[in-house]
Amino acid sequence: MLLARRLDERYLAMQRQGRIGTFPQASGHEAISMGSVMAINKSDYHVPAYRELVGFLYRGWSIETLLLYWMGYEEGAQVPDGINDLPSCVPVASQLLHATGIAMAMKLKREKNVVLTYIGDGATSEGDFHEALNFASVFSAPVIFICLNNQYAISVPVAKQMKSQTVAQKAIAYGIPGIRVDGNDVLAVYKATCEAVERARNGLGPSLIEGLTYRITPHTTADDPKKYRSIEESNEWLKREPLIRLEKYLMDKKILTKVKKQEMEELIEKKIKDAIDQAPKIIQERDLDNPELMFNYLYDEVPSHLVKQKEELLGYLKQNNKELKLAHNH
Amino acid sequence: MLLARRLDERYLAMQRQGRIGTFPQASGHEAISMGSVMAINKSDYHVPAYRELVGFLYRGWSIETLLLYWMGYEEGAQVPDGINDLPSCVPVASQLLHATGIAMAMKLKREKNVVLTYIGDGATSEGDFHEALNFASVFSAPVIFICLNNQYAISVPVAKQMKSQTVAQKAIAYGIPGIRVDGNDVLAVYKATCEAVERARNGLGPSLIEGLTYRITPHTTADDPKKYRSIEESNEWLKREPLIRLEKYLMDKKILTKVKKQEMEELIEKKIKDAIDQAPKIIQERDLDNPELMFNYLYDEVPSHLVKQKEELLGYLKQNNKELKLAHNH
Amino acid sequence: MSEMNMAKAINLALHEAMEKDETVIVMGEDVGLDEGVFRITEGLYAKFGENRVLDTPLAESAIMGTAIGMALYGLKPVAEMQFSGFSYYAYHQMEGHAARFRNRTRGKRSCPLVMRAPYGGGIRAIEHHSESREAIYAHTPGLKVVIPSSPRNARALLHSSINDPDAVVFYEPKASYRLFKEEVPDTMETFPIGKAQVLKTGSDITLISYGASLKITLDACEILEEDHNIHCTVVDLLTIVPMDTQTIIESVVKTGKAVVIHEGPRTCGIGAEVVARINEEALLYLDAPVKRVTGFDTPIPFFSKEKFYLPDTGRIISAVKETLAF
Amino acid sequence: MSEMNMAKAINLALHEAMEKDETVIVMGEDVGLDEGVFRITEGLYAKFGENRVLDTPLAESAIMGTAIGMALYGLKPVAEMQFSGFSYYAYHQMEGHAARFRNRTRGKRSCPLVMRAPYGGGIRAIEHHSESREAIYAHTPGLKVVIPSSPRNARALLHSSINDPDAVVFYEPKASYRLFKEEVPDTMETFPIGKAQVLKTGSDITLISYGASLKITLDACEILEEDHNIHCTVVDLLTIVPMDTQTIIESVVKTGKAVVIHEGPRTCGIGAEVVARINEEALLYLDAPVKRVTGFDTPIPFFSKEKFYLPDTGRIISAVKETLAF
Ligand SMILES: Cc1ncc(C[n+]2csc(CCOP(=O)(O)OP(=O)(O)O)c2C)c(N)n1
Ligand SMILES: Cc1ncc(C[n+]2csc(CCOP(=O)(O)OP(=O)(O)O)c2C)c(N)n1
Ligand SMILES: [Mg+2]
Ligand SMILES: [Mg+2]
Repeated sequence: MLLARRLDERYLAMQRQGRIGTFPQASGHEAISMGSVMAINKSDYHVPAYRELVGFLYRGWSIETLLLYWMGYEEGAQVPDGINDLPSCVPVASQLLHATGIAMAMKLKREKNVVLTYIGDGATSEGDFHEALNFASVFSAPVIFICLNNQYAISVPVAKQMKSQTVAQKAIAYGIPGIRVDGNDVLAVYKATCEAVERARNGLGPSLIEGLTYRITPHTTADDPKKYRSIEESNEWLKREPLIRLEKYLMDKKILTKVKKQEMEELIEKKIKDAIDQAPKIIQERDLDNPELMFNYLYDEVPSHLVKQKEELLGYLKQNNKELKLAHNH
Repeated sequence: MLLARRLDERYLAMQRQGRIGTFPQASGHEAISMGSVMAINKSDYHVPAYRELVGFLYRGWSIETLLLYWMGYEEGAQVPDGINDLPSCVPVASQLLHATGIAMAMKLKREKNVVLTYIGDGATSEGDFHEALNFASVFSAPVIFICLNNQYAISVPVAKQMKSQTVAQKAIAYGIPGIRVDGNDVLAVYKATCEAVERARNGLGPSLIEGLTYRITPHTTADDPKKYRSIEESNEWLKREPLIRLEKYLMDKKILTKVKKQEMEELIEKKIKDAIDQAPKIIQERDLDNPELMFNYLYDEVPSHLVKQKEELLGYLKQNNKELKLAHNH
Repeated sequence: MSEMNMAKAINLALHEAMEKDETVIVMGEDVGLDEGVFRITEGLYAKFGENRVLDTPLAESAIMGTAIGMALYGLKPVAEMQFSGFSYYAYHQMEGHAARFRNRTRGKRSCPLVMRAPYGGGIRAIEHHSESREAIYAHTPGLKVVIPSSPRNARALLHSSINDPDAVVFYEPKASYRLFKEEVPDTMETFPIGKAQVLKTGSDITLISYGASLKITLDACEILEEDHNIHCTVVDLLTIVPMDTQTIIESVVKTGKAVVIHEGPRTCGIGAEVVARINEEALLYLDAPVKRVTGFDTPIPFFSKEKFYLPDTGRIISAVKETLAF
Repeated sequence: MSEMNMAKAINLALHEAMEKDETVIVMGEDVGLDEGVFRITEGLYAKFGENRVLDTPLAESAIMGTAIGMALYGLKPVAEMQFSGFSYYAYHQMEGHAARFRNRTRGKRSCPLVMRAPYGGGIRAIEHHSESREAIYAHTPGLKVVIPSSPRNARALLHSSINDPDAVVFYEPKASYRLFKEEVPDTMETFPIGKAQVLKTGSDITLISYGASLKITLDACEILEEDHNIHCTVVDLLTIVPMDTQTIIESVVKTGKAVVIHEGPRTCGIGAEVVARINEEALLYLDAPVKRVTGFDTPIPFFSKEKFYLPDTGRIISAVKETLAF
């Protein structure tokens, strides 16, 4: 969680320097992500939305790979071998259907695995949310829907997003369990998810878990929350943010000490720094700037029209070597 | 209701003779349609799905116009002047959003009107159902959603369509009232709708009403229900169908007599016969077979490319007068 | 060899594919107990049971979205859209995911699935049941689009589509389901995706078509030969994406004239693409503009007037004669 | 007259339209308090309030579906899709209803609405935020498709689109929002929908483009003139449907050569349609094949490589030179 937080902070600095693109900040959401992802096994499936930085790290994605994503390389979505994940999903709520389909497939294959998937509060308004929960319930698919209710969809507060008091109660529409937990309490999330995972593994079907939290940052680096919410509100929630809380708990329990924390911070600092140094090297070594890559992975085999278009582009780039600068700077 | 029943029966005969196309039978659904549509005024809006034959007749559509629809003419969807209706909607659930939009517009215009709209049990699975109920609730739109739960979506029974015990409980997901009524009891439907209309008119927002009934006929004239449900089940429900029930009630109360019913039947018979005789004449008089019509109404003004395409077709038809037969019979 | 219609041939392919490969799953609205509104899935539910033949709730986006999930997890879903006119409810899933997963993950995830959909007019159906908008899928990079025209190629191409490692949109010309029969070999066969077929060779003009229009094109070709002594080459595209440009060009180079025929709207339709490719690769061989005999740029009308909308032999003959007289 | 960029010009048009006509309603995700993720709706919420500037829940089908309802009931909704890449969630509403109500009801109901959507690449955005799929809407009979290229025409065409009695898809080249400024007249003006503009006249070749590619086309044109003494006519389509074929043909007849330039994928794209129309009406005037400088038939890549995908001056110049050398 601390790694994720520090990485998120570093992303921000890099974005400001123009080294990565606009990205959705994950800070403040660590407890939901962590508490839930800890409840599944390696052989289970993890289908994130786009704020599950903690989840990615926990599941074993390298920081280098994650960096590539925000640097604008498909290779950042190239799921590492052996990891049962999908990459970030941008069109909101659409991933819930993939998660449900994977869970249906697990059931059809008579496996005991489950799927964990994520959605924001705003995205619950999409038809795909409804269709996914309905399919999952009808087919008793082993999938757990985690709603990261951070109270805003960009600028739109939950009260303008839905008339229901909670997201959890939407589960009633599908005859499945729905529960709201404190999304800043990693242990509460963990407990709720474990129960849902248990249910799913035992063939009792899907569950919906709403983790109530707050987006303590802007939506993305392109967003200005001052336009639509008060500093007071944000400050109030900042006090309850999950890292402070967990730290306090762990220190109280003497599991964590100041020294240990300092060590962790240093380790993390180094890890992030190494990865950031590493990323450009990977790009070079693996020749990731090669425009050919655009054509090579769309289909299993490159079809004739794409072969032609690739040749057209490569031919042009070769012939116009001198003009290349111009071409790239428009 | 009786008119609708007889007309539906006549449709069937005509379909068998090839005089109209495949159509969804309305028989058995009269109580829901009638009980609800009676609860709104002329200035309110009526947004049907495709089984609201009663509703169309009640709202003042002529039988001739309705016939044109099933005979394959857009003029059958040409809403008569002065009637605040939309025509039948084929892509399921999509109409709920139009109804919600109309209701939102009424509210924005500070009118006191309401919208009544219909949906089947199967269509509740579509994302548009969810999005419509959510929008309606968030904007407190004066719209009443009537779910005609006839227990089947073509061959799929409600139990395979949803895990929730009722459609009505789906209202909880939107923080709005949801109620299930006996959909074969026209008075029960009327009462429930009146209450919902009252709420909507007073600015209290949308409601969802589930009318439980049974599709006593095939889905459409192309369907064979023997493949997916038992005769016993159908027979059981046939006994509860709304017309017998209403007739019994009215006879008991001495509002209806055998003689009066006979008179009604004769009147209806004549009315339907006249309309059927009239329809082909309307087609001829209004020149509804003219292929030009295909191009004239797509946009307010016919754009140049359609002018060209129209000329292309008309020119071809003229030049090839002799070949026309061939052309039309492929 | 046995004779059968296209509905039967597609049904046969599904039976064969499900027998051969137990990861093949059939899903959609009413495909199970009811055996499909066109009876294309006849016998499957009885034979393979509800675990492999899924009657789904009524939700197209969910059908394709969960099919994507299943494909990602190693199954081979063959998902039916009851009518192509309702497939748009699922378009964002097809465009955003089925078409992209392989590229997005640089080959680590893929969506080998088939979206089957009856398309086209000519059966006196109500609104939205007669669409022919394959161009939307053709304009969606990452999908393959296959459209058979006969029982034999329908069965063979469905096998190829199911075997294909990528997402295939398989449009079935519903008007042809029971229109005619054809000999179909006893043993399973596949036809290569991306390969057109030259069905007739004539030196006067090249007719390029596919799907339901192909039969009408062949009928027109026969009339042209018998009544007008005009000899046509007929190219059946079979695959729309990737399109077999080479076969088209080779023929046009020989005949110097061409007409392209399809049901869908004209603007940005498949015909436009065919013309653009002929322009790019065989312009100097052209003696006359390539005419497009297509649906018009209106929705297909309610059925009383669909005969005017759909290409017919008369319009094809007329276009051929005009092209030759140019 | 005052100078402004396209973002400001579109914002101005919205202010003007809402002031002039109180049935005009602006709606979409984050268009209210937040003033839009691109700040296009700046000041509207403050001025016109929440009854005319609707922050909607996050659901594209509902946004367009309720906009259709509002339009049916006499309002003029201007609905924003936050990015065109998410507009597909609403495609079935646009195709099935916005495009059809007038025809379906033989003129008794209609959908005068505008679907605004920022489209196109070049802003280093993440996946799905850089799409250019206007051809999908162009292939949807019943819609009009308008794509401005400059501040002045953006404002004028948005007014025309809002005044239009039919459903208009208004695609805004987001890379151009703040790219350059232009003089915009003080009084409201409209440009006719369906009319292209000839921006430059040169006798060597006709360049046909629109949207974000138009500026790049003009840049290429300048380089061609200065460095290569090649003189181009530049046609800005402005409206994609209905397309101003006449202006295209008149120019091609004069120059005998043409290149068409756009960002979207090539197959069944707008370029294909332009080529097909040139083929139909000006084949004999053509000295060389009409080249298509377009996006490739892949999704636009993640942003590190979008520069290779988007047409640039180099590719245009190269295509022009090849065409002239043909
Ligand atoms: C289908 C779709 N529409 C619009 C967007 C643009 N968008 C990205 S994030 C977002 C808000 C999402 O809010 P929420 O679901 O609450 O998730 P959060 O970002 O708060 O975690 C929007 C509108 C999108 N990504 N996908
Ligand atoms: C979006 C869409 N998908 C599929 C269909 C085909 N279809 C027509 S009616 C129907 C079943 C509808 O069932 P239900 O909603 O229960 O209504 P009912 O016909 O029973 O009144 C289906 C699948 C359609 N019209 N629209
Ligand atoms: Mg949120
Ligand atoms: Mg039903």
